[in-house]
Amino acid sequence: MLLIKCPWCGERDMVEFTHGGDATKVYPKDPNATTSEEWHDFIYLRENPCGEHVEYWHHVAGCRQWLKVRRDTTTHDILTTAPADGDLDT
Amino acid sequence: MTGQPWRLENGGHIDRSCSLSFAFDGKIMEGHPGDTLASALLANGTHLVGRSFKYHRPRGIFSAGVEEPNALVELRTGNRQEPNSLATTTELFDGLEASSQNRWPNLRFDFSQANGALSRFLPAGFYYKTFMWPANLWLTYEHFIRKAAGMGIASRESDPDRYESRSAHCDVLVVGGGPAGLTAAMTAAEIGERVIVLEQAPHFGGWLRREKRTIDGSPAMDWVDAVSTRLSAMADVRVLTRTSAFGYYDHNMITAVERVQDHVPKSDPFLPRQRLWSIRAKRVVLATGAVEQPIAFPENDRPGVMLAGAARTYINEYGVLPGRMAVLQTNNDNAYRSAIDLLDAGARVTAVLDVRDHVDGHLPNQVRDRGVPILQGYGVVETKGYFAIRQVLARPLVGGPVRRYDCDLLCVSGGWAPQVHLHSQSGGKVVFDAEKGCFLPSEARQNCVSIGSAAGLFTLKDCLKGANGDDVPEQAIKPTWSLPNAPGRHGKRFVDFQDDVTAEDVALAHREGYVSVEHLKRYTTLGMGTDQGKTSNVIGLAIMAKLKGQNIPAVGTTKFRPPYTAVSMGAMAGRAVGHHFQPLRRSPMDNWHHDNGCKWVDAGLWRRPHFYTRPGEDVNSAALREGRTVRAGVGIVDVSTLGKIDIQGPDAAELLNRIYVNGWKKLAVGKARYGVMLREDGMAYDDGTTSRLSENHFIMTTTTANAGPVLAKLEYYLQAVWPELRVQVACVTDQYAAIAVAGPKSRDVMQRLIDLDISNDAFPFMAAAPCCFAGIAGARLFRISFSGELAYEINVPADYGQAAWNALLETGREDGVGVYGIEAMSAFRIEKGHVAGPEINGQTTIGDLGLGGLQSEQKHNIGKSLAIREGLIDPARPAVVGLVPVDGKTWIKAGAQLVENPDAPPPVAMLGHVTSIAYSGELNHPIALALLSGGKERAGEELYAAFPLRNEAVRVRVVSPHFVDPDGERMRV
Amino acid sequence: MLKGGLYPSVRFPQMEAYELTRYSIFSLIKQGLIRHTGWKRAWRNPEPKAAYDVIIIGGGGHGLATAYYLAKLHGIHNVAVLEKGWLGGGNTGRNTTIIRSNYLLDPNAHLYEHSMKLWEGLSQDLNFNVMFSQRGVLNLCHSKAQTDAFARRGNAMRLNGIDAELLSRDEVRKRIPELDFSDQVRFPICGGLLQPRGGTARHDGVAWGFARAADQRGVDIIQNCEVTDFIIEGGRVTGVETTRGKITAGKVAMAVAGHTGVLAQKAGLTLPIESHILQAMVSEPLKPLLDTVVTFGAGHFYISQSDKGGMVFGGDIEGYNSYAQRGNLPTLEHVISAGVSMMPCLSRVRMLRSWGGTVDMTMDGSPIIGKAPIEGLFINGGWNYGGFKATPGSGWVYAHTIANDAPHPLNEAFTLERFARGRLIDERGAGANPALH
Amino acid sequence: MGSACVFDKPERLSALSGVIEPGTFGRKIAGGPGITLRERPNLSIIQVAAYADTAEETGAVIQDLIGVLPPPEPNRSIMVDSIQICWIAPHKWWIIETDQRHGAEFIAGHLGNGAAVTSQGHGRSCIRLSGPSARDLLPKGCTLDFHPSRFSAGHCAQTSLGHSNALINCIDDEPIFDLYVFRSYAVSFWEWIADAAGEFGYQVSSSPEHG
Repeated sequence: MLLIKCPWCGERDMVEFTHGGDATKVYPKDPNATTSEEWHDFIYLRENPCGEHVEYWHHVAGCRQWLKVRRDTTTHDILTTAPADGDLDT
Repeated sequence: MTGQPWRLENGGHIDRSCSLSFAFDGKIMEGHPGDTLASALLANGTHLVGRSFKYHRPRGIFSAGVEEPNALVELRTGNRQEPNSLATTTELFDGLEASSQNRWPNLRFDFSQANGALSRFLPAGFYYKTFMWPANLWLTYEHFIRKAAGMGIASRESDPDRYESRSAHCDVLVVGGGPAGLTAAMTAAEIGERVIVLEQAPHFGGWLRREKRTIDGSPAMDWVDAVSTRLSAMADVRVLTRTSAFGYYDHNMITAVERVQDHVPKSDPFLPRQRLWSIRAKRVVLATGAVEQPIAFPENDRPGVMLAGAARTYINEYGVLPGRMAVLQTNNDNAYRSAIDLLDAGARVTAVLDVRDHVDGHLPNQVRDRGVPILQGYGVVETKGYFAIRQVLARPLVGGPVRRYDCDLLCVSGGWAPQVHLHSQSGGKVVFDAEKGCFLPSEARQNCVSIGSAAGLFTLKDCLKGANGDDVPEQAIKPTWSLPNAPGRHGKRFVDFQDDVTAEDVALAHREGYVSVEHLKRYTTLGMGTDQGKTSNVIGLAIMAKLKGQNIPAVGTTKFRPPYTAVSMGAMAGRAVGHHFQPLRRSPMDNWHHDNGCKWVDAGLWRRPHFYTRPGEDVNSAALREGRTVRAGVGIVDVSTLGKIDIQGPDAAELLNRIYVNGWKKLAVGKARYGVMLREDGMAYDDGTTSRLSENHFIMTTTTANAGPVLAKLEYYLQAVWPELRVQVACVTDQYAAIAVAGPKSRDVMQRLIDLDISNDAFPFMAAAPCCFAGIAGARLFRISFSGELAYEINVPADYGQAAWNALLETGREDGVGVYGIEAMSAFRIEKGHVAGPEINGQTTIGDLGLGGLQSEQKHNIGKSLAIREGLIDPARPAVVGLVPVDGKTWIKAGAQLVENPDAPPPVAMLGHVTSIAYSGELNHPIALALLSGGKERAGEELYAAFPLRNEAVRVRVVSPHFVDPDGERMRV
Repeated sequence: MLKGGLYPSVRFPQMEAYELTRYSIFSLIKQGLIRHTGWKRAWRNPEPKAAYDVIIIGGGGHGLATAYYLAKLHGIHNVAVLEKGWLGGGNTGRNTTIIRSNYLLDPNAHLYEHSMKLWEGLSQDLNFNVMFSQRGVLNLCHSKAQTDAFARRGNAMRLNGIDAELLSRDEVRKRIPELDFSDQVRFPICGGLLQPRGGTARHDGVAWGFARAADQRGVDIIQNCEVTDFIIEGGRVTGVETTRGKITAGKVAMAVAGHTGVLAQKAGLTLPIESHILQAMVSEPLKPLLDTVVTFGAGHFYISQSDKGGMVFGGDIEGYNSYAQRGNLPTLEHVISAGVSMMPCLSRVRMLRSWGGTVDMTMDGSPIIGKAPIEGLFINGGWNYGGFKATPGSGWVYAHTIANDAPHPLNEAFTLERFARGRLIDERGAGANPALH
Repeated sequence: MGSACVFDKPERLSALSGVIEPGTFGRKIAGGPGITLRERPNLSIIQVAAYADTAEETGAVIQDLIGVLPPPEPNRSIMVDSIQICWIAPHKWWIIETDQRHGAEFIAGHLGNGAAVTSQGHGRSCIRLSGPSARDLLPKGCTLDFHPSRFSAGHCAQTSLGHSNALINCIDDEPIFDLYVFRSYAVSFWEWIADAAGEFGYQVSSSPEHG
């Protein structure tokens, strides 16, 4: 059972969270200047890595904050977490 | 009463002063507290307890623990009947009822034993090769195969017992209460760590309970009692017996089942039968012990063949003599302890057969000194007896004359297999140790360590700290998995007793190319039984390795998966069953609805009034009556379940602009507006009215179903995508009770209750304002209409919901106010052509829904760009239309498919489907909404609403979806 | 819509002469008399050749079926199936063995119904008993809205020539009285949608049966041979690098559902697929308790009883990307509480084993079968929950696509391009969110 | 019109009124029930949501109005006479009053655009849990660690409790926990906690007019 470190609440059990999908997919900053290929890529295409995956989780039963998580999809190890608009490497 | 002829005068951890009566296959017997069902049966001289899965061969008690392959019984009766229960771990209680399984009519005479005779035609995987002709008979063949297969019979009634789960946290979790586990637990506890110790047996001690061993010169159990008593008394230590750790999940989460009341005759209604523990540990210590392995020799499955360690367990733990004349087959010194204990208990040991050519260990010599012949380099080649073993035939492994030994017990030991299951489940590796002839845990993936015999360390010295055991030196084991038949003989050498997998089956798998471990397992069913191959997997693997001419590691081992021992589904479900499967959400007026004859309908987790019954009414007539009350005067409906999201901040309008397809910047304070939002992929997602309460304050409504998801989405965009927007969102669904008041007289009624001028000029259609309603401060009034009539929606703080509801009924009485449920409400919206869940189904665009005009061209919003893909703007897409029956009276069914010719041969082209239906009180005939390819273009066309599931096809005419008051004049008066 | 009748006729010509023993009750008895010493390998264990006409990556049901139909129906025998581990070791050997064609949308309905027709003669066609057991698949519904949605699907099935019956609460009760019809239930059963021809099959047997039959038609089945890279020359795939050396081929076809994304990356393709964990469980073997395959409509739970007697059940994916082939407890707890709520007598039944499989989840919940954007490369993946039941049908249309360099009408909707064009096949209307399909 | 507000004071009904009956239930335990439950009805819960750059001033304003600084660190709560202030999210708090002493409008009035203020008092039900077995009851529906060293007076946490989202505020090491759940879940939650408490024996004490 995953233990996810919420940047605010600390380590909490996965039952308090929902998975929010691939966090490398960032909503276009300028939607009007975004091509249909870019939209397609954003909505549909996934690197789907076998290894480190950067993803969103929502602490929905807790402080209701969205977070970014780097997790290994082969071991389920959680390497780092950060606020949704934060940086995983700091 | 039999008087337990095989019970020893003394010894064992049982209470001879008290007798418990139990029944096996209807026969009443007696045992003592401390017995298991198996030990009590043996005390009464019963070895024969079951039949094997495939050949229905008579089988006896083989082990004394969770590894038992044979002694499976149906425990208890009626709604508490539990098939496949292990006699070897079932604690005896007074009145226990058990019966043997997989036999008919009875254990001694079983028709299916004929399978035994046919066994040569039923090798591994025989069913893949036959039962194919004629094809249409397979279900018939299968019917008999199924009857023959399976083991016990499950109850078909609801389980009367309760279960629960709970979580726990600790610094150190110790799995196993044997010498190693107790020592580790005490070491951690002494430095003040939070410790949890799990022991699957009813008592601590592990194998020390089953041996005559001493620690520091006194009986080992004295040490066990001292340590466990001390542990139990420590503040931050939790000791749990009868608790089996079965799963090792991510991030050091161990799951275990505590059998709280399985051992009591009469259960306490306030206690669960079993409790599921989810334990999050900083460190895990696996002291799970080892399971003795047999050796596969010819006809090794007779009742009376028993693991050597089990034999001495019955003597030392239960005070039962498993046999009076014993033979021992071994490949190691440790098993000689059984010979010694048998001799001490007064049994004869007619011979020890040792596969090793030179036996000169400390323990063997003790046996030798007591006059027991030790035959070196010998192995069993045959056994005699049917319901019980009578004789053992042995010969030198290198060949030579056969010797015969009469016996009623054949003890077998092939060494010990450390229980590495949890270690492996955690992601840890296991390695094969050629000297010890077993798999050992190697590097761990998670923060856990294996100790004691679980790590292949079998002496007391390896387990204890600050205490000394009576270890004696032991001669090396000679790993041995199977023994050959005598020349020309073909005795079955069982590897997996329960599933009747023999060494010959493994050879067949090899011959046919099913050589990878997984293929071997799946083709022969090796290790697939309830014992999960605890005494058979390694042997099967070894035999395959030999056939392939490889060593065991090269063949590999199968992954260990949870659970280590089988877990009742009740324990996994805990409290979340039946009525409590999911929580039930109730509106603030729930009690009133309940007391006033409402019939409920589920809406997600909510329950909502479907309609209010009167004598002789069904849903349709009730809904019609409720609707007419509204059309004629005024009615009220509880709409509290709709999602309400409070949106505040300087950028609130900007957020709405990005979420909804339509524009919000220009919405005036005190006004409401209908909005539709898209999914990221451009499909319609949710709709509702959102009102501007002040410059920076909006209240958004969502559908009941999407209240949660929409809030989560807003939080996502505000936190992850647009953190620069200064907006705060909060769920206020539960904060307000919401009541829609509809009908021509609604204004009159409302005006009497409210502190605002709500005349059409002062409070026009789509107005919104805070107010004081029926003396309730902090209320909010909206002039919105789902019904199409003059209507209002009033929100009051939830605790005042009932007061507001009462005030409306009170005040509206003279106007004939009535209540209506969502069936009538749904009829209104269908008459108006308002789309809802059945139309906004995730497969439709706003264009399909006739809402395309809402899309603002001035701005971008979520989903806008992908909504213009070719497939989403295809004119052939189904769009919302209205339908009426051509005959003006036949009901159209929701879920009907629209076709031109229902009688055409399949595949029939489908043009769309009926989404929502109602009987229009206004038009006095049935109406429907549908999604139809081509949509409004087809207005006037006649089609069929085909419902082949009921062999119906209704002729329908396509019309505008706006059946009533298309221009919406009524709601604006 | 398909022209010329809905389904290609599915007929089974007499088997060609076998070099190996044909499986039958007679060969079984004959072998019994000589203690089964005469059985030959079910399939050869050849060394990989340097070149093949077609290389199929993935020795699961789909890959093996594709090879079989290539050889049998398209005369392409110079085929290799490359399996990195053991045959059927992926989702073929990990699923809950349910077979049905009860789909709403035409493309799905047609593909799965074609598969169903192939299942109906598969044991005889392969001369290997895959134990396809048509004991019916029943979807329970628990509300008016759900009943309407099921009716919509059932009517569509019937109009597509697929069997379906809408059962009332009482009809469901008559069939399976063990379900919870008490007033202690949170979501009462309103009725159900039954596909009588649905059922289960022996999952391992399917892989072995196709392997044996393909092998007999000259296909090389090569286990323990992992593809490490694609050889792409001039924008065309000409072969693969493997752990057992380089192998060239005219055409290369992927059939590695669960790992399609990872493999496609080696060819430089990014797909609309995420890999997720789907758990399944089996109980101890019981005497016959449940005859039908049943799915719960108010939670994630489906169950059937195997021929061995085990209650086989599963639920929803874990909801987070994973290749670990290992799930976690919350899903298990939800699945089982749904199960016990649906059928209370299961409470005392014990779960014997649980395991996880890695499934391809696509962004619309439907598979991808067809030509990849690279010449000579073909893709078959993204099977979501639907892989096992599709096995013969998938192999059949995939073989056709590979042999003709063009999709069959049955799979032409299942392209990669459908996402960009907005021609989605979204059975549940869940959108681009694998966790909701 | 205008007359509307001279209605007699409307009755405020909690979600649990009529559901909770005082008395002693469950297993008979020597030394009395291990669990005590009572509802705290009629609360006023004022949710104050500031922005990162207004968190400090917002805290200061609240301190002026209420006399205590809302806890800046996550999952902490503070009590000043009958008022509880709980951290519920970054720069977001709940001010929980048993009377309408301050009220949402009053606080909103002082905070202006620096923070959003939302009333939640009617949207939540509060159950006060106490008794020697309280720390053994909560783990039956929650994955948090309730060991005194990890969760004591002044700790609060939002989590999943008995299939409902809940805010748990520990207000005394005795221990006493206040459990806040969504109003619409309150009856289901009560059924759950009463059932789970049976093992320890529990007593339900009648609710005061105000929490």
